[in-house]
Order: sequence, then structure tokens, then C-alpha cells
Amino acid sequence: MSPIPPPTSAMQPVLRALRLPQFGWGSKIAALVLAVIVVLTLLAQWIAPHDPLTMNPLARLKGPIEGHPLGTDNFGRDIFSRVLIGGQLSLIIGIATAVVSVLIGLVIGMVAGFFRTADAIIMRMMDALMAIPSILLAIALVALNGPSVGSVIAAITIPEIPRVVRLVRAVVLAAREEPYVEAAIALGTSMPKILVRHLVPNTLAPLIVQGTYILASAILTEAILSFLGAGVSTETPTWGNIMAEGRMFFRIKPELILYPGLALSLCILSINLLGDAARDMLDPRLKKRAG
Amino acid sequence: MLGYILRRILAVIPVMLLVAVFVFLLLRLTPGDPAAIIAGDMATPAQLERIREAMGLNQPLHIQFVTWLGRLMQGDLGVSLISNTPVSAMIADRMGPTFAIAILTILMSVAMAVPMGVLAAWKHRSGADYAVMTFSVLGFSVPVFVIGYLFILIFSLKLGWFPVQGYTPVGSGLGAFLSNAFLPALTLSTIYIALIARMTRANMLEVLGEDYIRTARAKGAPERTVLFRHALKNAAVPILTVIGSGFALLIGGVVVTETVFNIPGIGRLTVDAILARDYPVIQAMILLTSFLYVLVNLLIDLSYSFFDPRIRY
Amino acid sequence: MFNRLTATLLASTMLAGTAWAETTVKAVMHSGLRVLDPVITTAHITRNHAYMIYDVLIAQDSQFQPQPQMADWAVSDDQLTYTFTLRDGLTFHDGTPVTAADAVASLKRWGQKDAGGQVIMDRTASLEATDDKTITWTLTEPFVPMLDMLSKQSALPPFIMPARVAETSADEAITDYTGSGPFRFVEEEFQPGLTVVYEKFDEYVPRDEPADWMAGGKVVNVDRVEWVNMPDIQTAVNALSGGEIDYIEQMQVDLLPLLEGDPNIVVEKREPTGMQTMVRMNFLHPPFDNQQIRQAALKAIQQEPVLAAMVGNPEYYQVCGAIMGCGTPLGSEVGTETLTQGGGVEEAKALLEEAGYDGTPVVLMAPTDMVALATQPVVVSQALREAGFTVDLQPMDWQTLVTRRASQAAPAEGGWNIFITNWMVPEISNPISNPMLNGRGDDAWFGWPTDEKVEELKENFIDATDAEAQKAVAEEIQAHAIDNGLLIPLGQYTLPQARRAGITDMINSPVPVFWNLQKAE
Amino acid sequence: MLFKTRNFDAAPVALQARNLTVSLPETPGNPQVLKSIDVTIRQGETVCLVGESGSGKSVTSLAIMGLLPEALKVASGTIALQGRDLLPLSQAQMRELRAARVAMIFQEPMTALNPVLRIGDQIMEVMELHTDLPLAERRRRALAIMEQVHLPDVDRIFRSYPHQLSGGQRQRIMIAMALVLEPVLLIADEPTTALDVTTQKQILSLIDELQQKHGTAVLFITHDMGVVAEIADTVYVMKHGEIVEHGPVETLLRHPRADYTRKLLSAVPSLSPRDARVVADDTVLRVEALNKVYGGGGILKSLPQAHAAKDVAFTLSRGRTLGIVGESGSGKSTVARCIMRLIDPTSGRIMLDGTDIADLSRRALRPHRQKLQVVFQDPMRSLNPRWTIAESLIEGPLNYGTPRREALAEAARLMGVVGLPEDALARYPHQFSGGQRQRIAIARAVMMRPDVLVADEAVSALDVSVQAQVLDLLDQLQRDLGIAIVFITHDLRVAAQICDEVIVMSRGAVVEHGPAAEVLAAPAHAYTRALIDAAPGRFWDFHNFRELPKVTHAQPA
Repeated sequence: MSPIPPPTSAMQPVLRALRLPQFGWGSKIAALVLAVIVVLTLLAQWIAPHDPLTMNPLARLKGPIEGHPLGTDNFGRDIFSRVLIGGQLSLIIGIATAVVSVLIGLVIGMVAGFFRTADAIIMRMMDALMAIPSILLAIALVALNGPSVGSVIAAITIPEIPRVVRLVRAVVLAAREEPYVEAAIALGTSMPKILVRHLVPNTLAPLIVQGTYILASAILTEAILSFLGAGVSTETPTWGNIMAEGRMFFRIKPELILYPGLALSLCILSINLLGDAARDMLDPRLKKRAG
Repeated sequence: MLGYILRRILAVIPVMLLVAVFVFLLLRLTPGDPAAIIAGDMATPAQLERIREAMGLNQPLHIQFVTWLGRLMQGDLGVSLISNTPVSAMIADRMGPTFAIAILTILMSVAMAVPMGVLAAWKHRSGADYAVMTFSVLGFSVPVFVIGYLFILIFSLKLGWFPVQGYTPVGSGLGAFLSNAFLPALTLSTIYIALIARMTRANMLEVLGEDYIRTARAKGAPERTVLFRHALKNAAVPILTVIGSGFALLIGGVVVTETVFNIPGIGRLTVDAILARDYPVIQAMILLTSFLYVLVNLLIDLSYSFFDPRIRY
Repeated sequence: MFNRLTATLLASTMLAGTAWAETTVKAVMHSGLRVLDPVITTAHITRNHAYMIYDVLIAQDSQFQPQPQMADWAVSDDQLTYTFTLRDGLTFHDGTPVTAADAVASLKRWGQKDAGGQVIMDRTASLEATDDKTITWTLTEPFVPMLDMLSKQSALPPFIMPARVAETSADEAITDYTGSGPFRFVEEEFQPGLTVVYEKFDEYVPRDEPADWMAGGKVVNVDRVEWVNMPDIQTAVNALSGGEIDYIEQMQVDLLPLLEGDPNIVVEKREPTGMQTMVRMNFLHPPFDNQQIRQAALKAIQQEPVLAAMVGNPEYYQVCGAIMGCGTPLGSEVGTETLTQGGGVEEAKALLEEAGYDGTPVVLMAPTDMVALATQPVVVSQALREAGFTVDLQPMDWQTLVTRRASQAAPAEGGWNIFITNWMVPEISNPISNPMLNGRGDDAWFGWPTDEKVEELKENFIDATDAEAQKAVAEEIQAHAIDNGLLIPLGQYTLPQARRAGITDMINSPVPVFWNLQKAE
Repeated sequence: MLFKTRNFDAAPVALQARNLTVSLPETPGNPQVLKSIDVTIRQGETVCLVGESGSGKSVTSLAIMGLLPEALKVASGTIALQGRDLLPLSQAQMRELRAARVAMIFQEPMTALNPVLRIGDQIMEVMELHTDLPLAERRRRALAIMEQVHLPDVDRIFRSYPHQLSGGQRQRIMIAMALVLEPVLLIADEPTTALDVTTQKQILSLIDELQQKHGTAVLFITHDMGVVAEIADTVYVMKHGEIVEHGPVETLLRHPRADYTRKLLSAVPSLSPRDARVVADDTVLRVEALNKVYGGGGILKSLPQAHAAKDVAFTLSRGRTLGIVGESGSGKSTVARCIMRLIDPTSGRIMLDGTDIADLSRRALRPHRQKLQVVFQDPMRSLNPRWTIAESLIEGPLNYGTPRREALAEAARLMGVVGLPEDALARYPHQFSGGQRQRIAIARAVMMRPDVLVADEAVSALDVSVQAQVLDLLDQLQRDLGIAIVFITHDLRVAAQICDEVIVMSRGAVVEHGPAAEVLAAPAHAYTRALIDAAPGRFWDFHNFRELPKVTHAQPA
């Protein structure tokens, strides 16, 4: 009998995914960049040299000058402070969208995956929702409900839900064919319990990966909504609306797009890279080949 | 096969019906009174009421829906509230540019992305792989309007290779069309290339691990033959699928690029309509883009059997 | 439905672009044209469109004086009867001659909608065509500004349409775009919000006098004018640099450096007076139902930061406290020292204290998609906050604002407290037509002030017989309007136009027009 | 003649590997996958490479083909094909040799052919790559080789796609492709493992036939001692990357020298049926007229129906084992799943302790579930990978109200019964081997104190030595607890070893039913006979290193 290795945690696959040393150098850099961005935005209140809203229209669109390391915008506000603080809402919108869409998608996907009767109806609705181009849906929702942070989050979340539902449903459909689920049925485990105890954990890994992609794309979508005039108010800076406001001055003062754009792109790039790395780690098909 | 196509087409009906319900509810249950917009600056409450009456906005919601759907069935998309022009004419007018640029984008993207993905999968974990992956992640990470501005700055203003804006129909000559359409298509392509290259890479990686690839190598087939003859065709179906599902992304991108490059397409028409609360136009546009999405995906589904003989209907 | 679409779609992809006429002027206007009926909207783009394809009876020259255009006029000694005589050679675009009956029908439709027109109609005994060429308009009492009203450039000049078109209800949009102006509307090429195409109307007979603003001979020297809407001003600037377009009506001042040093491009102010931007408060709901608090808001704001944020370069804006515009005959700056020079914040705080302001949030509507109105709310909200107001800056798109400003509901229930608007100076230079000075409660402009004093003063103005007396009344109106907070003027600005150097002889009127200009090849 | 007894000492050497060492250079410690092995294959000879999973058989074949995965590197040694060392050759040079000089066929015929290319094109591709033959000639030769591998209707198959062919046909195509250029050496890596026994028999004789016709040297990789006995001239036994023993087949089977070889051979179950146990008159499960029909319905046209189980009936008494035997698609798993009510039978009765559970609702079924437990084929998937063993074991008892503490105590006790340490309870499935997991799965079933245990191919995925242990465990549990077992298997040897009674199924129907000794020793039905005939090495008693004492029925192989 071969020796049995010591016990490990129940979160096996997740921990394996999060164990950075297994990642390539690209992912390590990505994790580092993301950490720096998150720390900077978290501490923005203390780091930022100026209030992001204090304006001085008479000193507008200035290049880097004393006290304004990245210059000022068209209201004479400090770009550096705005980019720092702007990260907060961008990240909040991204995280909120990811969490909400994953949770709602999880519940709907579970129901669709397990109850054949509900499946057809739910999936047709999801098909319909997916058929509506998400940007158009989002602009319409924001334009019609007013561009508050809440409606921006809702507008970005709703189009993401069908994708999560499909993912969860696929995982559930695959998992319910697994022998251990059939064994659980044979052991007299009730359906809700099977759902929660056996199937939900299966969706965890793909949902974490999907969540990172949603997080990244939500931050990007927020920027595009702002660009199209359906974003959050300029009084609450986000990377998106800083760029949207600054796009008018792209050729005069490219810093207005450059710096928030750089922060946004670096952030999304890192999240996407980490998501990819997590997927490679969690996807058994790819793992098989790596060995 | 015919039966399958028929069934698939029938399956489109409930989806489109649901889209119609979504669209209708979306517009009717949210604030914004089309009557107030039509009435203009100087309207009195009595005038508003008259306009509401005339537009049928006073009737119960389900009656309004049925009326609207009935007209829709007869091909009547209504008349723009703002400009008083028939919506179908407006759309027909503006579809050409969007359509042409979308096709160009897809062609360019596939032409670039598939070889990139194949290379990345073949040279898995090599410098080329990382380069392709980094590029394709970048494609997802930079907002499309930033890319558009950069391209204009570099290719139009600095290098003077392309005009900065505008649109020339294909009919005026391919060269003229391309000189206008190339940059917007390239801008739109970035995200599409990213998507397709990733998908190609992932599927090629999977296919390259299949037994029949080993068989091909055991036959002494050179790598080129293994990649393009044996592997790519097997990876084609998921690549096609992503082209189809990426179509929604394309529409989103179109909205932005049409603004940046000033192209008279349906993307801008839609955004303008949404911002102006031009309900008939919004409804028609969302229905139309959804229908196109469903149609494109249906066509793609049907084309699977061309690549994979196992798929027969 | 979709079959038809697909067919047209293919056709429009494949079809060749329209062959250019010999000289075409491509112009980027300040906004996209969507509404084609100049009577039902006050949108400037629609007015500009109307000037292209319609003609007017009498028109204003650069001295703000009425001049004959389609018609000469005579006034009876009792100032009650006006007789207009159409000149020869006037033809509609469909070839039929313009008759007095057409003019009467057009004037009547206009009279139902236009604020000034309504005032005249209130005093009209009869308006009729006495023969094919003669229009006789009889008033019940003398009305001094009669000719000024009929010749005004904005907001609603009386354009002359065929009678069959003018018979359309004033609540409905017209669908027949036959005009009598120097250009013909090319309906087949119209793309709402995007492109409008005009062709020279060959049968148009211009007057012999040289063109002077809206008056004089409208001689067309180009074959075709295309108005293109570009949603992004940078794109327009790029296109102008590249020679892809000829003209930009309104340049973003901040972008001027991009065009500097290009010998092929001329940047200039089109007309001297420009626009005025101003704050409007809602008199129906707290806190601005209180005069002291309105006054506090006025004291809290200073014009310069607003203008700087909006325009940037001081060359193109002017600090100006005159509610009827600086540089106009009636402009007076009484009572606006804090607006123009600042230093009112302490006073504002004191006023708020005195009025017992309880921190009720002020709902400030901020349109995000209108460049000319996007920055002011941000600066104003900051200023109000500094004075102690609680401000709820609500960003929204312009159409939402348009819908919402019509609501008399409480701010918390879909109403509003404050928003910012712009008017062309000629539109506000006269207290009668200045919409901000209407104090008739529910019949007043959005904000609905009930202000009997201002109405009384306006009566005095109408009765004033000479310019001196008018000016004196105007000064009283200014003092009262500022004191009561009917509006808070934020200053004047001009957005310059930019053109290719090859475009010459443009008329520098407030309304951009395309007759007279030449295009060098 | 029991074994091949040809002598190849005089034949020229086709392939010789010497001191071949393959390692994983990028893995810490640089572990060796092949440890300095020597293999010689002569022209016309069939060399069998046997060993359990992980012994390095396949690595050997891939090393010869030059197709090692990137992570594996040849560290030292030579591989000489007709005297020419292959290892220094460039990729391009190797490509020229593949298929032309060394050809290979693989285990999984279902996936080894490119699904999107026509059969004819795939065969012709070999000639396209290695010869200048014109298209017509390529086509002619392709059709000719297809005839040689006894494919029916070659013109049609030439134009077909792989998915339109059966597994056996596909393996014939693979063989045709491998032999069309008459290579010196054919490497066959478990070519029949995925096939049914009857098909396996055909393929084996086809390889044999072609080998004789073309004089090809064959390196045959297998884990199945029966196959070895059937086809080998020379046998190499591998274990952990080393060759522990080699020699002529008969010598090796009769007088194995290495302990490992002995162990391996002893673990092969005998085809001679076990002694039937006493029939207890204590019926726990009775199945009557069980039918399962798949498909039908459809909206626009009625879909084809599949009658997966036709009027299946049997009874099972306490403490006895019923085997359900059949090839793939015979319906044996359908019957198992119906009994378990994992799928709903179309008609029929399933009497469990006197209650008909065939039509019970899910809720009504619950109390009966615990009497009926199951062990599945795939040990990797039958335990929830995220749960500790303890959690998996007590899941059932908790469902039926056993207190946690009691359930845990029982689980700990059962660990001992199935031969695992008690602290295994705190661990996760991935920390165990396949055999260990299967024991855990059995323990999980036993936790419920079931009356009936359904074992669905429960030992098919295991190596023979492990398989023997698991079978012993089942036997012991049955004796201790009196459980009745329904044992589903395709392997007659396994059935012979543990079943009291056997049902033989074919195409959904029961063709023969009776005591194991009768059915296996004197099959009445032609299908059963064919099945037994096809079992490779059925003449040999591996366990005792000798022939089976008597030929059990008429026609010898």
C-alpha cells in the first residue's frame, strides 16, 4: 500500500489556483501590479495631494506644475488625485458587477441546470438577453434610469448574467452526471442538498475565473458608457469618466486620457492575466497536457 | 438537415418574442415621457395630453404591446418621434456603412487572429506564445476609443496614410472604401483579434493533444500539415462559435468607433436615439441588432457541419 | 420587415456615392438636424435650416434694424395698420409663385407658437391677404416692437411656407419641405441627426442690395451645401485640418491651438454678441421659493470660473452682468458686482443664515451630452456648496433634462431646483421677447416665477416712446430681475468658427448662413 | 499448439534498443521514466511488452517513434532501426522514417483518426507524405490495403468519415494506414484494449495474418496476459521503467522467474468458474419484465427509439452474486441503472425486499435507497474530490438520521475492514491510488448496510493486481455481511471468479441465464460461446502457470 500524503484543505482547487509560486513570471508581475494599484487606490484619500473635486478653472489644462505632478484638467482639478480616487469607484463598480452577476447567475444557473422544466424557459430568456447587445442595453438602462452608480452597476451586471448562467448550468449538467453525484443520490441525499453540497462547489473554480473576466470587462464597460455619455457623474471620478471628459482634450492634453487609461489598462491587464493563470490552473484539460 | 434548419428557425421566434417583450418593458417602465419631448419647449399640459392620446400612450401596457407587436409583424417599425421619418428608412439608410465595416473587421480579424492563435498553440509556452497572449489580453484591456484616437494620431495625423474620418461606400471603389474603412475596422479588430486568437490558441492546444494529432505525427506529417490540415479544421467549430458570440461585442465596438471616426452607421443612430428618447428607433434598433445576433449565430451553427462532418442534422 | 431591410442594406453598401456637384461646401454644424419644422421647436439648428430653405418677409440687418426682404412695408399714421407688399419673382421650390395668402397662413401658424407672435396676435384685429401681393395686418392698439418682432432672427422668425403646408396644425410637425429660400432641401439625402444636403435653388431671385446679416441679397455662389454632424469636435478639427470639410460652426476654444499656424485655416468670431449662459431657479419649491435664498445663490456665484471652465481662453468670453446682454442697446449691469467681481460668498452665507436655510438639498440638473452646458453646473455646484448649500448634482442627458425641466413636481419627486441654459444675445436683448423675464407664473418659462412687478415694468417698456425712455425702463427691469433672482447671468461667450481659407465672403451674422460665400477651388 | 514457438535467432534484427534511459529533466530530482532498458525485435517476430499502468511501456514506444512529449528526454542509450541509430536524427529525418519504416497504432481507435477528414484521404496521406505516387495509384493502393484488412464495402468506407465506422473498423483502418508502406516495424500500443472481446480477437488475428504476409516485426504493448499468451513470440515484463524479465512466451508463462512476473500472472483471474455457493431461499431482489426504451417523441418527426433493455428478469438471494455479462451496448449498465433508479425503467417491476420500487416517486423511494448501494467503474470520479473521505463516508448515514459521532466511528471501523489506515478519513480522494479509492467507494456503500450492492464494472479500470485485491474485498464483505451483489462486467474472467449466477446480455436482451459454472463451462447460446471463444488465452491457467485442465466445450480456438 503506497503511503498516504498528509491531509490538506477543503478548498484544494482554489488554493492551488491562488498559490502564486506556481504561476509564471507574467502572472507574478500582474499580481504585483494589481496589488500596487489596489493599495494606491485604497490609500488614495491619504496619498492624493488634492481634493479631486476642488477646482480652479483659471489654472486649467496646465502641464505638470508644482503641486500637480500630472497637471490639471479642464476644471483645473488635479489629475493625479483624480486618477487615484477614480480607481476606487472603477474598482468598486468592477467588483460589485462581478459579485452581483456571479451570485445571481449562480442561483439562476443552478435552477436551470437542475430542474428540467425551468430550464427551457430560463434558457430562452437568457438567449434573448444575450441577443441584446450588452453595450446598447447598458446605455439604454443608464440613459433611462439616470446615470447613478447604482444604475451603472445594474446596467453592466444584467448583460453579464446570461453568460454566468450558461457557465453554471453547463457545470451543473456535467457534474450531475458525475458518479459521485449519482452515488449521493443512491445514498439518499436530497436534491437541494446535492445541489448545495456537491454541485455548487464545482462551479466555484470556473466562477472565480469568470468573475475576474467580468471584473475586468465591467471596468472597461464603465469607461465606454462614460465615453458615450451614459456614465457616472463627473463629481465622482472614475477612470472612465476622467477619460471621457478628457477625450475632448486628447490632442491638447493627452495626459487626461493617458494616465487614467494607463491605470485602467494595467489594472484590467493584470486581472485578465491572473484570470488566465487561474483558468490554466483550474482547467483539468490544460493541466493534463502540461504534465 | 432541412428539418433541423426549420426547427432552428422556429426556435428563433420565442427568443425574438422575448427580446421584444424586454425591449418594450425596458422603454415603457423607465422614466422619460416621449410626449414631453415631442411637445417641445413651450408645451402646455393640455397639449401633452393630446399628444399622449394620439400616440396611444394612455392605453394599458398590454394593449400598447399588442398594438406595437401587430404593427411590427406587418413590417411597420413606426416613425421617428424626433425627425418624423419612417424608422425602416432611417435604418436602411444607415446600415450599409456598419455592415461593410463589420464584415471588413471580421475578415481582418480572422486573417490575423487565426494564424496568431495557431502559432501560440504550436509554440506553447514560448516567447511567441507569450507575445500573442499578451497582445490578446491587451486587446481586452484598452478601451476601444483610446485605441481609435491613437490610430488616428499615428496613422492619419502623423503619417497621413488615412483620412481621419468619414465613410465612402464600397460602390465608389474599393480603394476609396478601404482608405476610409481601414482604420475603424482595425480599431474594432483589436478586441475581436484578441478574442479569436485566444479561442484559437485554447482550442488548438486542446486539439493538439488529441490522439489523431499523434497519429498524424506518427505518419510522418510535417508540422505545417499537422497544424493546418489536421488540427485547425478540428478547432474550427469553437472558433466559429466565438466569432458568433463576439458579434455582440462587435456591435458595442461599432457604437464607439462610429463616433470616433464619424461613420454614418446604425451604431450612432442607436446611441443618438437612446439619448433623444426616440422610442420607435430604439425599439427597432435593439430588435434589429438582436435579430442580427441571433441570425449570425444561427448561420454559424448551420455552418458547423461544413467543418465537422460529425455534425449532421 | 427584415427582408426589405436586407435588400436596402445590400443596395446601400454597393451603391456608388452620389456624384458631387461642382462646388460643394461641407460644414460641421453645432448639432445634428432632426426636427424640420421651424415652428414647433426653438432649436437653433432647425432655425438655421429654415433660413436655408425659407425666406422671411422682413429681416434684421447688422444694426438690428428691420429691412425689406420678401416684402416692403408701410405703417399707417395711427400705428395700427401694417401693409406688406411682396416683391416680384418670388417662387416656391415647386415652381408655384409665393402669394400673400401663403404669407398670411404662415404668419398665423407662427403666431400660435412664438412668444412674441402671441403678443402680437393678442393685439391683432385682422390679418389678411388683400390681393396676391398685399398683406394687411391691423392691430387693436399700437405696438412699437411690431417690426422688431417680425424681423427677429431668433428664436422663432416667421418663415414663409406654402399655404398648404402652413395649414398644418401648430401642434403637429410639417411633412412637406417646400420652401422659397435660396436653397432647396434635398429630402432623399437627409439623414436625421447626421447629414443634411441643400442644393442651390436656381429660380431664387435675390434682392439687389448687398447682403447685410439676414437682410439684403441672398446670392448663392455654390451648388451644394452639406451639413455634417460630428459627435466629436476633435474629429471635426482633424477633418478640417485634413481638408475633408470646409467649415466648423462652433469651435471648442480649447482646441484652437491645433489649428494655429495652419495657413489654410482661418479661425474667427462670427458675430460680436455671442451667447449668454445663465442659471434658472425653480420658484415653486423650497429653497428657491424664498427670495433671500435666491439672492444667496446669486451672491455665491462668480462668473469668471464658470466661463473659464467652459471656454478657457479669455479672448472668447466676457464677464457680463447684463441680463439683456452686454453690447446691446439695453444692456445694463446694475446689481451684478458680486457676479462679475466676486466676493459675495460671505454675504451669501449671511443671507442663508438669515433666511433660515435648513440644508434642503438643491437638485441641480447637469446635462452631460451638451458640450455648451456640461461644465457650468459643475462649477456652479461647487460655488453653491462653498456658500453653504447642500447640492445634489444630478447628471443626465439633455433630453432627460428637457423632459424633467417641464415638471412642476417637487424636486424629490422628479422635479428640480436649478438648471443652466444658454440663449443667443439677440434672443434676450429685448425684455418683451426675453423668456427669462416672463413673470406670469404657470405661463412663464420653466421655473414659473410669479412676478407682477416685472410684468408691470414690461408694460412700461412697451409704452415707452423713445430709446432713452426704453433704456431707463430696461435698467429698472435689470435691477428688479437681479434682485428677485429671475435669473443669474453667468456671462457671455462666443464660440469662434473655423473655415478653410478657400471659403471667403461669409456673412458674420448670429445665424450662420451660406449665401454670399465663395469657395475657391 | 498453445503458444507460438517460432525461433527468430537467425532473423535479422529489426530494432534494437540498448541502455535506453528516459528522464524528466525539468522535474526536480530528474526522475527516470525508463531505466536503461534493452529490447531486441527481429524481423517477423512479435514482441510483447507487458506491465501495469505506469510501468513505462508506452514511453518506450514513443521513444522509438521519436514522439516523446516535450517534458521527457532520452538521457542515454541507443535505438537502432536496422542498425541505424535513430536518436541523432533530426526531426525531418525522423518524419521520413515514420510510417515508412516504423509505423504505430494506438489504443483508442475512436479518437486516433482525424474526425474531419475522409478515411480514404487519411490513408492516402501516408503515401502523399512519403512517396511520389500519382493520385490514382495512391487511391488504388489505399483500396488494396483496405481489402487486405478485410474491410467490407471498401469504396463506401473510402469516402466515409471515421464517426460512421465501428471501433473495430477504425482499428482496421489504423492498421491499414500503418502497413500501407510496408514498414520494418509495427508498434501496437494496446490496440485492442478499448475493443470488445470478439472484435479484439479479430484484430489480433488480423495483425498476425498481416505480419506473416509482410514479415513485419511487431512490438505489441499490452497489460493483458491473455493477449500475451495468444500472440507473443517473446515477452518483456516491465515494472517502474525497468525490464524485470524477458523470454520466449511459453517459458515465461510456465516458469516465471521474477517475483513480479509471478505476482502479475497469479492475479489474472481464472476462466474456470468458482464453486457455486449454497442457494439461500432468501430473495432480496427480484426483477420482472424490466424494459427501458430510449428516445421516441420529438416534435416535428419521431426520433429513433432504442430498446436498451428487453424483458429482463432475474432473482437474487442474500449473500449471492449475480453477474451480468455482455459487450458494450448490450444493455447491462442500463439494467444496473434502472435497478438503482438512477434512470426510470419504461416498464417492469423491481421488487426490493418485497416492495416494488420501479414506480416509486423520489420521495417514496428514499427509505428504500439505503438497501441498495452502488460502486461505479471510475474510481477517480466516484468520490467528490472536495470532500474528505470521512465526509463522503458518513453522507449516507447522516441522511438517514445516524448521529454524526456514530457514523464517524463506523467509518473508522470500515477503514480497517477495507484495509486503509484510520487516519485516511481526514484526507482527500486525490491522495489515494485508484485501488484505494475503489475500496473507499465500497466502504461508502457498506456504511449503509445495504441488502444489495450493484457493482457496475467496479474493477474494470484497475490493474490486475489491484483488481484481485478488490475482488477479494468484495468476497470477504459478502461473506461477513451477507450482501447480495449484482456484478456488471464485460470481463468473463472476473465473472467466472466471483459470480454464482450469470446473465449474458446482447443488444438489450438476456440470451442466457444460469449458474456461472453452467453458463461458462457449457454455454448453450451461440453468443455466449462466441464470447468465451474470443477470450484471449482462455486455454491457460495463469494462476497456476499451466494449461487449464480440461477444454470446457467443443470447438478449440
